[in-house]
Amino acid sequence: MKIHEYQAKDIFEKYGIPVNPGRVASTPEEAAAYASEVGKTVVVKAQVHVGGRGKAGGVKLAHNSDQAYQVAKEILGMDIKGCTVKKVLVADGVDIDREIYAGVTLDLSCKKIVFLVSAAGGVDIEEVAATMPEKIKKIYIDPLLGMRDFQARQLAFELFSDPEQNKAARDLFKKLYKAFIETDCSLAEINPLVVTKQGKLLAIDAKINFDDNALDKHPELMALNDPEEEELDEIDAKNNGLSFIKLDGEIGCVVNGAGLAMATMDIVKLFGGEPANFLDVGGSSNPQKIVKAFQLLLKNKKIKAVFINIFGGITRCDDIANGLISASQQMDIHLPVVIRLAGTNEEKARQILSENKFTAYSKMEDAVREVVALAKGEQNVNNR
Amino acid sequence: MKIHEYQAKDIFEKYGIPVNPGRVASTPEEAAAYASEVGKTVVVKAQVHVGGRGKAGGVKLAHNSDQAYQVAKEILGMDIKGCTVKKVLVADGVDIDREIYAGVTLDLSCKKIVFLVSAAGGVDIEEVAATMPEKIKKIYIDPLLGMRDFQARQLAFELFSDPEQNKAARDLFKKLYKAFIETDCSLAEINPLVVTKQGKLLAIDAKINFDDNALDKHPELMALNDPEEEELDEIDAKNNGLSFIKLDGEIGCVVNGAGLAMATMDIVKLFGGEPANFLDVGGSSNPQKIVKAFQLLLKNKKIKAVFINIFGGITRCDDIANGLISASQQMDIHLPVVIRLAGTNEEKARQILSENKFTAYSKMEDAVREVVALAKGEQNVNNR
Amino acid sequence: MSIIVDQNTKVLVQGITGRDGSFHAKAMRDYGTQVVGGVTPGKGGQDVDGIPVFNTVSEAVKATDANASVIYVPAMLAVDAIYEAADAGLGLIVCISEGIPVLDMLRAYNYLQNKNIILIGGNCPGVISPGKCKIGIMPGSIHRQGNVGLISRSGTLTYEVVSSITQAGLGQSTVVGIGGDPVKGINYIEVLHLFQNDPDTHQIVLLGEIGGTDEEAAAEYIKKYVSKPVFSFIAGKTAPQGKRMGHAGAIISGGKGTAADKVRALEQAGVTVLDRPDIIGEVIAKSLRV
Amino acid sequence: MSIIVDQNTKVLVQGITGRDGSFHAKAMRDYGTQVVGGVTPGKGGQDVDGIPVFNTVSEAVKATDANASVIYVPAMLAVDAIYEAADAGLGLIVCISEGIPVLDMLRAYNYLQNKNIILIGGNCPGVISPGKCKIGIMPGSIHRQGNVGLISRSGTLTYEVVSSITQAGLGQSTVVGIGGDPVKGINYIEVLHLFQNDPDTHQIVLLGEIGGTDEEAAAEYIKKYVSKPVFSFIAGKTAPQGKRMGHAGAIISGGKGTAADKVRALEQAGVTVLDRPDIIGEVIAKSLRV
Repeated sequence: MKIHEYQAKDIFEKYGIPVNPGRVASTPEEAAAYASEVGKTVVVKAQVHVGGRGKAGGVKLAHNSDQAYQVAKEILGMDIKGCTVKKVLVADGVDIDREIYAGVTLDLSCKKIVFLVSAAGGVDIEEVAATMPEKIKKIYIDPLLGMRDFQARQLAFELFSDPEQNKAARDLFKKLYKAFIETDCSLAEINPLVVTKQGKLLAIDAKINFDDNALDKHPELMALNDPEEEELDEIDAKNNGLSFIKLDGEIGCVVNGAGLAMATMDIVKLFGGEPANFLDVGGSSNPQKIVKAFQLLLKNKKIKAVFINIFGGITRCDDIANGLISASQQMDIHLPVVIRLAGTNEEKARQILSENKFTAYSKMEDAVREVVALAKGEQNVNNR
Repeated sequence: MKIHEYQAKDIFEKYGIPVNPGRVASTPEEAAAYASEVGKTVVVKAQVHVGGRGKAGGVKLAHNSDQAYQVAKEILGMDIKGCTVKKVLVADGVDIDREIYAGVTLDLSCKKIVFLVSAAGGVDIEEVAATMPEKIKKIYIDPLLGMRDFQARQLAFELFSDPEQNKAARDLFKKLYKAFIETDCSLAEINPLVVTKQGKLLAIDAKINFDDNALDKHPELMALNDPEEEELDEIDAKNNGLSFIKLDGEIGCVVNGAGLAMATMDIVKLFGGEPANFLDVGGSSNPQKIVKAFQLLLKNKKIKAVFINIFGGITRCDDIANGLISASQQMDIHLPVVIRLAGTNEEKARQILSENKFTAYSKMEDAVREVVALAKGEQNVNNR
Repeated sequence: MSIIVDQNTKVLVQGITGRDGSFHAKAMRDYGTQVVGGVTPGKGGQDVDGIPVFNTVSEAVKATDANASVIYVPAMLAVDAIYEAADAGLGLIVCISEGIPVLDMLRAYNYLQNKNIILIGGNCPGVISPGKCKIGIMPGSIHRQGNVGLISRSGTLTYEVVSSITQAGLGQSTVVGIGGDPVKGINYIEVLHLFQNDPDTHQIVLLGEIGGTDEEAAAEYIKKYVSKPVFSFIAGKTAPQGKRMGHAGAIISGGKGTAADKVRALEQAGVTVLDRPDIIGEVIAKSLRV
Repeated sequence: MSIIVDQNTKVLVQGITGRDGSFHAKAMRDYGTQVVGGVTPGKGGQDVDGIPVFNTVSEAVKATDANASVIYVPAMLAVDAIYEAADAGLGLIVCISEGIPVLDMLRAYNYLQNKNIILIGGNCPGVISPGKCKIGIMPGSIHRQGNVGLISRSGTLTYEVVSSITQAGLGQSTVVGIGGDPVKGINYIEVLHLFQNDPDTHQIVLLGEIGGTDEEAAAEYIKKYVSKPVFSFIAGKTAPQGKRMGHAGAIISGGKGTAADKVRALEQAGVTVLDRPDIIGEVIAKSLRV
C-alpha cells in the first residue's frame, strides 16, 4: 500500500525523525491560509502515488499566500501520469546546504534488510544506482538482530565528518529503521534528507510503502489508504480476495493462480488476442469471488469475450461452476463466456455446468482458440 | 541485584501480570491500617532477600486489623537467615484452587533462555527439580527470536485444559518473558502462580533478580536497591569497583582477578591460615581502589594480617604500589602487610615500594608462608 | 528414489481442522501419503476422519514419529506454525498459507538457516513424488510417476505443465512448487541441485515468472552445474511494468526481472525456453524420440 | 604450529584510543604481534604511536587486511563491537571488556553460531602463542615458547600458572583465557579439541573454578577424546555457597558446580588435579623426567 508524502511525514515525526512542518490542503484557499500563517516561503507539492511529480510541474515554490493560492490552484486537479491531484502538501521552505538520500527496503537476493544512503540525494536514486553504484552505500541488516549501532555509524561516517551531524544522522537512521520494521514497510525512504544552512538534518520528502500482507497487523494504517482513481478497481478486487489489474485488450480473463493467470494472458496474446485484464481469483476460492469477478469485468466496455481458465488445486472447480451460475443469475452477462476447467472436483463442476447449459473445455489451447475467435466476432472455431 | 517481593510485584503489574493487591508496611500500624481498609483476610509477609521465610515464621495470615497489627509486630525486626526484617508486605488473601510454578532464567549449558512451569507450584522448585524433574516442563527460547506464541501454548497446554485459563496463561507467560527481557533479569519467577476458586490466574508471590552488569541500562531499577545489612560492605565495594565477600578467617586478602583471589584463599587455607575475605580489585585498577580495599579490611577486627597478591596483566603493579602508599598515608594500617607482586610494571612497583620501605615477594608460596605465620603471631618465617 | 519426499515421509497437518486443512489432509491420505496426525491448538484429542489431532506439534511428533509438516493455518499464524514445526525437529516444512507478512517471513527464513530444515513456501502448492507421497494442494490425479523433475513458483501453472507431461505419456519424478512470495524457503537452485543428483530425474522443467532475479540466478547455476536437459516457460510477457501481478514476486521494476531478461539468461544457459506452458510435455516427449 | 593465533595474525584494536586500548596496543606490538590498526569512532585518521586509527572496523579491515580483533571498549559498547567485528569478516574476536550485560552477550553468542568465527571472552585476558602472537592483556614477559597448552576461565590465575611453567624450564604452545563470564565465546571443549589436534601441544593445563558445569563437561570430553596428559587446578574450594565470587560464573548454587564435583569429574577422566596452582609447572616437568 502506498501512502502520500504528508502521511509518511506524519509517521516519521511519530518516530522522532525531524521533518519540515507543513499542512495538507484540498483547496487553494487552504493552501493560501497556511502560507499566510507561516509567513514565509512555502513549497506546494502534489500528493499522488506516482513518482516524477516534480518534472510534471507538481511541485512549486510560493513566496507569499497569493502565490500559494495560485500554484495550489494550478496543481490541484492536474493529471500526473494518470493520477488526478486531489491534495497538495504546503510545506515550509528550507535553506538547503546538502541533499542526501536515505532509504530502507528488503534485499530479496540475500534475504536481509538493506539500508541505503547516498551523498547524491535529491535525484532519482534508481538512476544513481544504475549509473554510479559506487555513490550508494549499502548496509545489510539481519532481521533477527535488528540494526546495530555500528551499522548506523557505518552509514553516518559515509556522509558526515562533523561530529554533531554524524550523531544526528546515526540517531535518524536508527529511527528510520525502527519505523520501517514496526509498521511493516516494504520501503521507507527520505529523498532528499537535507542538511540545512543551519547544519540541521531534516526530511523534506518522505515515501513509505507498506507490505499489503501485514496491514492486518496495523489497523491504524489502513485509515491512511487513499487510492488513486485508477487503483479503485484493483482495491475493490483485493477487498474481495481477487487480484486484478486492468489492461487494454478485449478478452476478459478469470483465472486461478497468478502464474497461470499471467500464462493465460501470454497465450491469449500468442494466439492473436489481447487480454483485457489480469485477474487471479486466488486459492481456496468461494463461489462469491466469481460473481465479483464478473462485476469487475462487466464494467470494462472494451471486453468482447470472457475466458475462464481454472486448474483446480486448492481451488475446487465446483466452487467456480457454482460461482458462474450465481453470476449468470444475478446479472446480465451479455458476453460470450469460454470456460476451461481441470483439476480438483472437475467432474462435479462439469455436471453443475451442464445442468445449467454451460460447457467447458479441458484443454487450454482449444479454449483460447475459441475465445480469441469470439472476441474477433468469429463463431464456433472448434466446431462444437 | 535482588529486590523484594513487593517491588517485583510492582514490575509484574506494569507488564500486565495480575497480582493480588497489597501494601508494603514498615510498622505494625501501617499493616493494620491496610488490613482495616481492605476489610478481609490478609497475609503479612516479611520482605527479605533470602528464601525460606515461610518456614522461619515470616509469613502469617491475619483475619482482621488487630491480628494484622499483631503479626506485623512479630515479623518486623525478626531475623531470617541473618537478615533483619524491616518491611512487610500486607497482601489481600486469596481463595486458592491450584498452585503452579512459572519462572524464566538462563540455561548456561545450552545458551538459551529457559522458561519453566510446573503443576507442582507453591513448594521449593529446586527440590522438585531434584526429586521429580518430570514434573517440570522446560521450553528453550532463542534470545534472537524471542518467545513465540507456540511456546506459550506448549507451556499452557501442559497445565490447563480449560480454554479460558489456557488463554490467560499464554498471555501471562508472554508478559513474564517480556518483563524478564526488558528489565535484563537473571531470574523472574512466580511461585506460586495460583488459580483462584473463581478460576482466575493470580501471581501471589514474585521474585526478580536483575543482572548486575545490565543495571546501567536501567537507572530506574537502581532505585529499587535495598540491600540487607550484611550485604552493605559488598555493595560499598562494588560501587568502588571491587568485588568483596566477608568470610570468617583472620587473613585479609587483596588480590587482582577473581580466579587468583579464590586460589589465594585456597592456598592460604592449604598452608594453615583462614582467609578473612574474598577481595578482587578487578582489572585496570587505579590506586584509589587499594585505599578502598584497606578501608573495608580495617573494619573487620578479626583480621590479623593482610596479604596483597597481585599478578599484573591489565592491572599494573605500580598502580597497586601507589595505592598502598596512599592507603598507608591516609590511614593507620596497624596490621602486618605481606605483598607479592608479579607481572605488568613489576619493576616500577618494586621501586615505588622500596622508596617507601615496603618489600614485596615475587613467589606466592613465600608470601603465603609469611602471612600465615604473621597471622599466628610468628615472625620472619622466611628470614628476611 | 525421489527428492525431498518418498514413501517414508510421515506428515503432520498443521491447521487440520480448518476447511482447507481437513479437505487436503484427506486428499493427501487418499493419494497414499502417510498422514500421521494433525495439530490444532485446543482441539487435541479429537480426530479428523480418523487422523488424530494434537494441541502442539511437539506432542504430535512424540506420538506419531512424524518427520514432515504441512501448514494450512491463516496467514497471520503461519510463521508461528513454521517456528513450531522447526522447533519440534521436523526436517521438512511445507507452508501452503498465502499472504504471510514479508518481514515475519524474512525473520523465519534467517532463523532456519544452518538448521538442516527444508522449508517449501509459503504461498506454494507443495511437493509431490507421484506414486509415493503428495504434500500440498495439487490434484493428485493429473500426476504420473516418471522421470521429469519440475520446479515452479506458481501453483496452477504447474498443474498445467504436469498435466501436459502426463498427457504426453511421460511422468514426474518430483514436482516442487516453491511458491510465489518474495521471501520463501527453498529456491530454484537448491532444487536444481537435488534434481541433478537424483538418478530418477532425467529431464528438468523450470517454470518461472516475471519479477525478481531468481530465474537469472538459476540460469547461472544451470550453466555451471546442471548437465541434464532443462525446459522452461516464463509467465508474464504481456504484463505491464511496475504492476504487481498477484504474486508479490511478480512485479517488474527498475527494468530488471522482465520476461525477456529471464528467457535470455536461460537460453544462454542452454535451456529450451518455450512460449507456452501447455506443450512442454510434448516437447520433452519429442526430444526423447529423436 | 600453534592454535588460534600465529605470526600471520593481523590484529585490529577496537577502542585503541582508550587508556587500556592504547597501553595494550603498544604492549602487543612490542611483543611482536602484528597490530595493524585500531578503531575508535570519530577518531579515524589519527594514530596511536604510529598505529592508524579508523572510524569503523570494515574500513579498517579494507585498509589493513586484518583477520583478528581485540576489544577494549566499555562494557555497554562491547557487544556492538563484537557484532561490528563479526560483520566485517574477522575470524577471531578477543573481547577483553568486563561487565557485559548477560542477555546482550547471549544474543551475540547465538548470532555467532555457524558463522565460523572464534570469539574469546568477554572478560578474558586473551590468547597468546609465545614468540608468535599475543592478543590481550597478559604480561608477555612471563611466557616462553614451548609445548604446554593452557586453558583457563581466570586471567591472573593463568599468569600464575604460566609463570610456574616457565620457571620450571618449560614453555607454552598457546595459552587461551576463555574468560569468567557466564556466557562467553569459546569454551573448554573447543580449545581442548584444538590442543588435541595441535602437534606442538604435548601437555594440557585446564584451570577451572567453582560455578557452572563447564569443567564437568570438559572432563567428559577429555575422557572420550583427549589422549594428551591433562593437569588441572580448580579455584574456590574455600568459597562459601551461594555467593558470587567476582566472576559471575563463580557462584555455587543448588549444590552443583562445587570444587569437589569438578575435581572428582576431572580425576575420573584421568586428569592430574593439583591443590595449588603455583606448582603445576614443576609437576609437569617432573612428569617429563620420569
